[in-house]
Amino acid sequence: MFIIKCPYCGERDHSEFNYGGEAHLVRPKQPTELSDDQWAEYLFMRKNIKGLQYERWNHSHGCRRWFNVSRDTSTDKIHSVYKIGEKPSK
Amino acid sequence: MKKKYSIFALVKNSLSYHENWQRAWRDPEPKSRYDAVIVGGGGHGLATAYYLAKEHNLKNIAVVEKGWIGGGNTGRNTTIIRSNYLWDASAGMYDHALKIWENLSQELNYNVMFSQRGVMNLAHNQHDVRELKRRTHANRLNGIDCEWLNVEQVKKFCPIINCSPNIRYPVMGSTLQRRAGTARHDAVAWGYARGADAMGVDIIQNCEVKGIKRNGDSIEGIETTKGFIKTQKVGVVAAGHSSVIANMAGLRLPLESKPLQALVSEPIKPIIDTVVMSNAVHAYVSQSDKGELVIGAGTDSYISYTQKGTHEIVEGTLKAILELYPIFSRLRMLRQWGGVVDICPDASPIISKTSIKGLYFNCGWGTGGFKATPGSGHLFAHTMAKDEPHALNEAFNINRFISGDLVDEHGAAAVAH
Amino acid sequence: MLNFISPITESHTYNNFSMSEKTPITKINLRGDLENKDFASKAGKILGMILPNEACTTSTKEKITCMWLGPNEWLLVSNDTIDKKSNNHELERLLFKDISKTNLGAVTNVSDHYTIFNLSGSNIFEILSKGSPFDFDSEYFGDNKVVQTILNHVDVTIHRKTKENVDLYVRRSFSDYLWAWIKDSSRFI
Amino acid sequence: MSNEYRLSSGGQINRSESISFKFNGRTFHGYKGDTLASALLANGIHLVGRSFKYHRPRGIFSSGVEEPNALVQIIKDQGKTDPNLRATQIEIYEGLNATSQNCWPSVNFDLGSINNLFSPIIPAGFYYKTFMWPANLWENVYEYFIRRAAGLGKSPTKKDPDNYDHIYYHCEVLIVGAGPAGLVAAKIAANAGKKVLLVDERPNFGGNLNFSNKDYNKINGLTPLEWIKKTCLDLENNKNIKILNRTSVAAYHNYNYLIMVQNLTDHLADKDKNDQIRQRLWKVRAKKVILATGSIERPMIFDCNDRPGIMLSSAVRKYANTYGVKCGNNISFFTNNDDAYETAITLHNKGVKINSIIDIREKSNADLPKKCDELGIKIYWKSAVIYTEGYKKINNIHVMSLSKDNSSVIGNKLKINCDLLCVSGGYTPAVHLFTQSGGKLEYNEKKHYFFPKKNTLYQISIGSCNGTFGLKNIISEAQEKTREFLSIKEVDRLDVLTPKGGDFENIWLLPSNKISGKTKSFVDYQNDSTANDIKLALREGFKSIEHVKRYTTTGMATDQGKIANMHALGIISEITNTKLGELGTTTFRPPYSPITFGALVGRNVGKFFDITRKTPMHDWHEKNNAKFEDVGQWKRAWYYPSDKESMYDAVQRESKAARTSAGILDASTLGKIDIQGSDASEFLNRVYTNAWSKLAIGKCRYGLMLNDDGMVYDDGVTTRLDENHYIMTTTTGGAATVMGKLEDFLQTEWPELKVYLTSVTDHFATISVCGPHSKKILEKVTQSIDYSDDNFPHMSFKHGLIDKIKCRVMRISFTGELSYEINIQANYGQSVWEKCMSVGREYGITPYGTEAMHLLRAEKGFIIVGQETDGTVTPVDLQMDWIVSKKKYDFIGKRSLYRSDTMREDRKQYVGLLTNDPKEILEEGAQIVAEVKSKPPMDMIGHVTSSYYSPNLNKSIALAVVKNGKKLKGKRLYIPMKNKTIEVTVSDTIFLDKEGKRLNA
Repeated sequence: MFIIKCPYCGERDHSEFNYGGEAHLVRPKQPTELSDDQWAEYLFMRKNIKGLQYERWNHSHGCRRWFNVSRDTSTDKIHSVYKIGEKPSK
Repeated sequence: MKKKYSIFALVKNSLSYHENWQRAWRDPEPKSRYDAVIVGGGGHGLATAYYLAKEHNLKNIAVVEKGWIGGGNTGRNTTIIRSNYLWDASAGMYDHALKIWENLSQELNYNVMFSQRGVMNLAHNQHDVRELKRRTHANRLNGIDCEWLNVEQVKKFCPIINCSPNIRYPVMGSTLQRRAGTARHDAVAWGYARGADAMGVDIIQNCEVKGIKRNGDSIEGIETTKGFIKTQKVGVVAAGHSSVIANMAGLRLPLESKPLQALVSEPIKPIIDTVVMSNAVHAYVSQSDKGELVIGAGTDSYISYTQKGTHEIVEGTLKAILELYPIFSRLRMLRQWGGVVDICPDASPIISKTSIKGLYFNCGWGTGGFKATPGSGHLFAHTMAKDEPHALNEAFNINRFISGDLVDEHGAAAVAH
Repeated sequence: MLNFISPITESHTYNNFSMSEKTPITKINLRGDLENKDFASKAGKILGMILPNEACTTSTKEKITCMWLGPNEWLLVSNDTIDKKSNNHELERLLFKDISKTNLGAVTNVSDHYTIFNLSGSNIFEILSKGSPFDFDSEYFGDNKVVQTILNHVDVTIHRKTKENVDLYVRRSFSDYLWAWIKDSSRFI
Repeated sequence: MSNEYRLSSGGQINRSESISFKFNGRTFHGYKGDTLASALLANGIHLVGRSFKYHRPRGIFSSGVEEPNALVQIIKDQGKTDPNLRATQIEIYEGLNATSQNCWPSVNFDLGSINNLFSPIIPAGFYYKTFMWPANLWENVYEYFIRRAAGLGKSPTKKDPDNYDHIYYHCEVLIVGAGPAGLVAAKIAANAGKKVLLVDERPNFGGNLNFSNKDYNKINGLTPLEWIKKTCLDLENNKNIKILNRTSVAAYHNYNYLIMVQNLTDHLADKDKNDQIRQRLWKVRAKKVILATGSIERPMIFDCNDRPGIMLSSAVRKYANTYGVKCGNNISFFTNNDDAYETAITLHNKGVKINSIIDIREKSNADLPKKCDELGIKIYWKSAVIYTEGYKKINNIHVMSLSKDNSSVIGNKLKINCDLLCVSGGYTPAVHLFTQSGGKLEYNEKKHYFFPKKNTLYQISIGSCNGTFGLKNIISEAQEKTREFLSIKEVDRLDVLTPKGGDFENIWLLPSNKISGKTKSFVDYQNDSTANDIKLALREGFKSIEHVKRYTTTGMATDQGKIANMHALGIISEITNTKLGELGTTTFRPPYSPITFGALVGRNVGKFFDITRKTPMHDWHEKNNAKFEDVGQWKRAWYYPSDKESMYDAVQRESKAARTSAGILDASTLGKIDIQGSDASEFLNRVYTNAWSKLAIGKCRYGLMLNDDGMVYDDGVTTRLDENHYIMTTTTGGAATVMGKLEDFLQTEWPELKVYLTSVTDHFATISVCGPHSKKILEKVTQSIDYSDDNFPHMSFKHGLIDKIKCRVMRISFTGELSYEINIQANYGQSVWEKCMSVGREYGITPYGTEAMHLLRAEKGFIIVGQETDGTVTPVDLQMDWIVSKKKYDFIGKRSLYRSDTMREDRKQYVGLLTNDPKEILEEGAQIVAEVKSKPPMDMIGHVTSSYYSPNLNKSIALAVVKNGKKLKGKRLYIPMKNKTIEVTVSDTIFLDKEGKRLNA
């Protein structure tokens, strides 16, 4: 049960949020140009990192905003949160 | 040669106060090279080694295990075994496993306590009924035993289920696979380990893989905490950690590793003689031979390797249990734990070659791998030995994610198995 | 003449806790980008107030209260009830004309999307704490603050007017269930 | 009343309040403040249970949560019996009725004890080695008997009548454990103005200080009890602190999230319980946590160390000081530390005979042993108990001297008669919660215990759970560490008197004069695992401690190894000679002590099991005898049977009426999303498969939404209300996920689009009126709308008024009939519905439910997402190519439609099926084959997705997905059922009104 600091609302209980998977996977602007392999890379293949992962969360039961989180998946410790379009604060 | 286990052996050994039992398996140091190395000493990995040695007479085989054998999901799951899957590919593969289960204790001379007490999947709404009947028909035409029970029959087969029409999600029927059931999880790992060891397989514990050495597109060996091991064939059966190994080889897999939790009650006298699962009312339960109720449900949604899930999952699971079995309310949770399960987008496993020659993956079993252990090992051994899939695991190749030919078993997997 | 039938048909009192529905109330969801000066000034002019720009804050004029729901989202609520017969939402008309029509933002009438429970008594937050992980003691949650959170798995918006007087917003289809749950909770204080 | 073991004075029991209770059918008396254990001991009862495997007689061993033996079943009615409770924790009340478990016919004469005779051939793991032949006997014979022999107490067989509750709580400082350390910390924190929560699992605060010897322990000149009393009083008067007794912390999760259970009524007599909450689950978020969970005394491991009458020394002291009970009249001690001497002195001073103290140490010059010497108590230094006698109660011990290196026993064997043996093997810090929180332990080689080393959270451990022993050390540590942890400047110092202690020496497994194979030295009492079992496991190659634990079941009993684990580890480290520090511990898993399912679930049972969502017209449906269908959390009207009508007849009637006169449906559950913004059209282009830019204002269009994997995800009609304003409808089940998905794309993939989405699902009541008379009805219900076809054609919408109330009317149809959908503010919905009913009466308007709706759309071949589709179906498979824009550059899912598998010609495709016998109704989910084989397996080429008897066509119709279905029209296929095979012919999916004339009828 994490406490997640929504960049808009501040610290809230885990249960107010939804997980959105690996962050910074940009949907190809021209999918039709891609080979089946390349499309599969975007669609299915994941880093599934053990360690520091950049991931998406949605404050779905609060302000409904999506944002990014950097979290160590081997300890669940959250290192930083940052808005969509921003770079993770090191 | 291993001495046979039997009641007579027990009596005989009792005379010498059990001081003359053989080791179940050796504790060797790794050799410098092997014909094949299995990464991961869980049930699937040990079974793979066992069948490689037994059916493909590879003798120079090692199983390397980061911790202790059977210490991952093999020793953490709720031991449900069934084969009532929807799609032909799954049904074929899981029933192949079930058939091996039926004689596994004798095959291994190790009592894995496979108990065919039946598995029920309850329906709670129109959609469930439609989908479960669809599965029942598919199973029947695939030659897999599976019956549809109406509410009266459910009540009769498992009287403690709350079949009142007035609960929030009344039971509307159920499937029943009588050949399905449970087994003793540790025994499966130990039995395969003992069997593999007897055929000369080196089981190397506390040996973590640190890197995978490639020469262009083929495998040269693995770096481990016990040194470099040369080999041309590496079979990775690392469950939740499959992606970690894949990353060492520069591969990406369609996997997410998530926390799955289970719990047991304090032991009580026999109260439930079958396995009951429910999708809409999210939980499943059986009773161990020791008397503990063994309970589980779904995963958390986020990736984590901590082997810890959220309290809310446990609470939600027990909420469902009490909805179906109000008589359990005063029983007490003795122990709860978590594991890390690797889940594919189509809720089906990968038993496959990869783009790297000599590197094979057996992963993506999600929440339901235990039931497949013998079949998974058997098919993976074939795939590694022949460098091509067995007919029964062709559909579970990694390329399906490129072609789109998925084996979508979410219906079967909606609740952790 | 159509009957106006709100989902809650009773009021509830237990010890010194009581709960009743507030209706009919105009509720309008306002969307727009505060960076956009036109939007901000137009909205401000119509509402006669500056839109709250901080999480959990509200601002109130004699006719309406404006609650922060997100960086580009607000809930506007009329302070008094409106006429059931005409069901005229004057504010909606104004805002829609000047903000939605002009593509400055979005204006959506959600008057019946939400049901309002008015809670009063000395132990409101003790009752809410039976089902909400939010820290109602937190320094950020004083009077005239609003928070969106969950209450026994239901999404709610909680407007603390004072420690002993709270408006709780819940989607209409959930209101019957949540009402029963709060009622049951109040027995065990 | 007998109470012959009750001391004449002393204890914290209320001797003026006598309480009667039943144990194994006999009536006893105790006092208010007794536990079941203390009351039984006062009556001379030690034997309370039988062990799990060998059914050996077992007595009360401890005085608290660590008790492995004294498990009892509380008998009430079948709904209220409690198995496996510890007699040491049950506070007695008038009417308490308890029995022993796992024994038959009685605890005194237990047939199961025959297992004890077989014990030589059933060592650890024996069941892995046998019961394999013949295979088919396992579950019916072997397992059957094993299961019945195993298990402890019995489950209730009726519903639990008690209430449980939950509460979230937030605090600055949580203190777990109210022993001396916890009390000191609490006082400091509360005085510093922090919001403090102090919890302890026991009814009284003070921990072990409650029963420590008052002559040797003083704080600021006060006796232990005086100091506890004063401190608790101060705390109660401090408004910053909340204090909970009978509250056990079950689990310590990440981010200082702790789960605890508060027991509120179990200690009360039924008459005092009323309707109160039995247990409350506390979900606590603490900024900082102070663990003061104390320590657990260890036993000694020697041959036959499990007999009734062998107890922990500290427990015996507690029974004497707290309950005024002497556990024996002629007492021996077996110890390796000074603590046992404090017990000896305490009992001696109460006039109980102490016949001997056997101490494995060379000598100790500490205060307490000296005192015992003075008192003339016989001490046997450098000696060990090697055996005990007495089947149901110990009656003597065998003692021999220890060799220099403690590896063997030497000299002559001495027999000492006694009726009680107090054992003390030193103390193990209770680090369970610390490790649960992710903290790492370190092993202290000198003191022989694991203690908290480092942790990642805002948390400290103080007192004996941190490996700090002796009142003086405990209190000064508590003060210093708390002060530092909470960054407080000053704390007033306390002046503590405590006896000077000696070292303690440790032998994990005591030597014996027998060959070890012949000894039964129990490590885990409840699971009957012995030192020999552990040796066997190691001998067989089970190397990891987790393996040994699982193979021998050591530490897996209901006490989760509180007594057993340390010695198991010690024995393993000795045999494998690995340093304990390297060996590590097994994982400490939650909960610390068992908690009821009831408490974990709270009030979320019965009607609160899950949310129930209702439409504005729900009450009307109920009043009109609707049967409801669960669709997600919604209750939807399924069908409206008239009194004797069957479901089938009702649905047939409703479906017929909808096409012949008029039908009315509650469609309020459909998701509705209000879409505004200058890029609204472009947004729709990207999320739907078809094109939207050209849709005229005032028009409606059907849309199909895919996942990016190309599979059908949702569908619905979207209406263009204005240039940049749309209202989208989604499926009932999909509403929330679609909204979420669209917001996701908008915020993360397409932030450049100026679009705002607002859910208005609950704002509108949606009433669909269809059938030949629907237009006439609508004309009377609404004002100011011209319903002429040219003004208001199919797939368009109008604003309207119903009695001054604004509404939107869409002319759209899911039944294929002329059909209108009224959307009006929810609170007017039921009134409008009633108006439609009264206006429609003359036209025979008939309310129809979801089942008839499904039938009607099937007649027209309209799909239902989730019924015709299952996440593996593309629009092309559905033969809906017409809705997939070829021109559009991209939309969600487009690329996936062009993968090798999704482009296959022979995929499963959407078709209609007609049975040769029009009366034959197929079963939904039935599988389809091209050729029937005599027996399975058969190649399945598809399955039936929908099937009904159509009252409007007077024949059965079905929809299906079939491999290569597009090409199979007119072909004959087969449906092999269990006991018959049904012939079907592949047909078009539209069974009725192909031309769509009825839309304008």
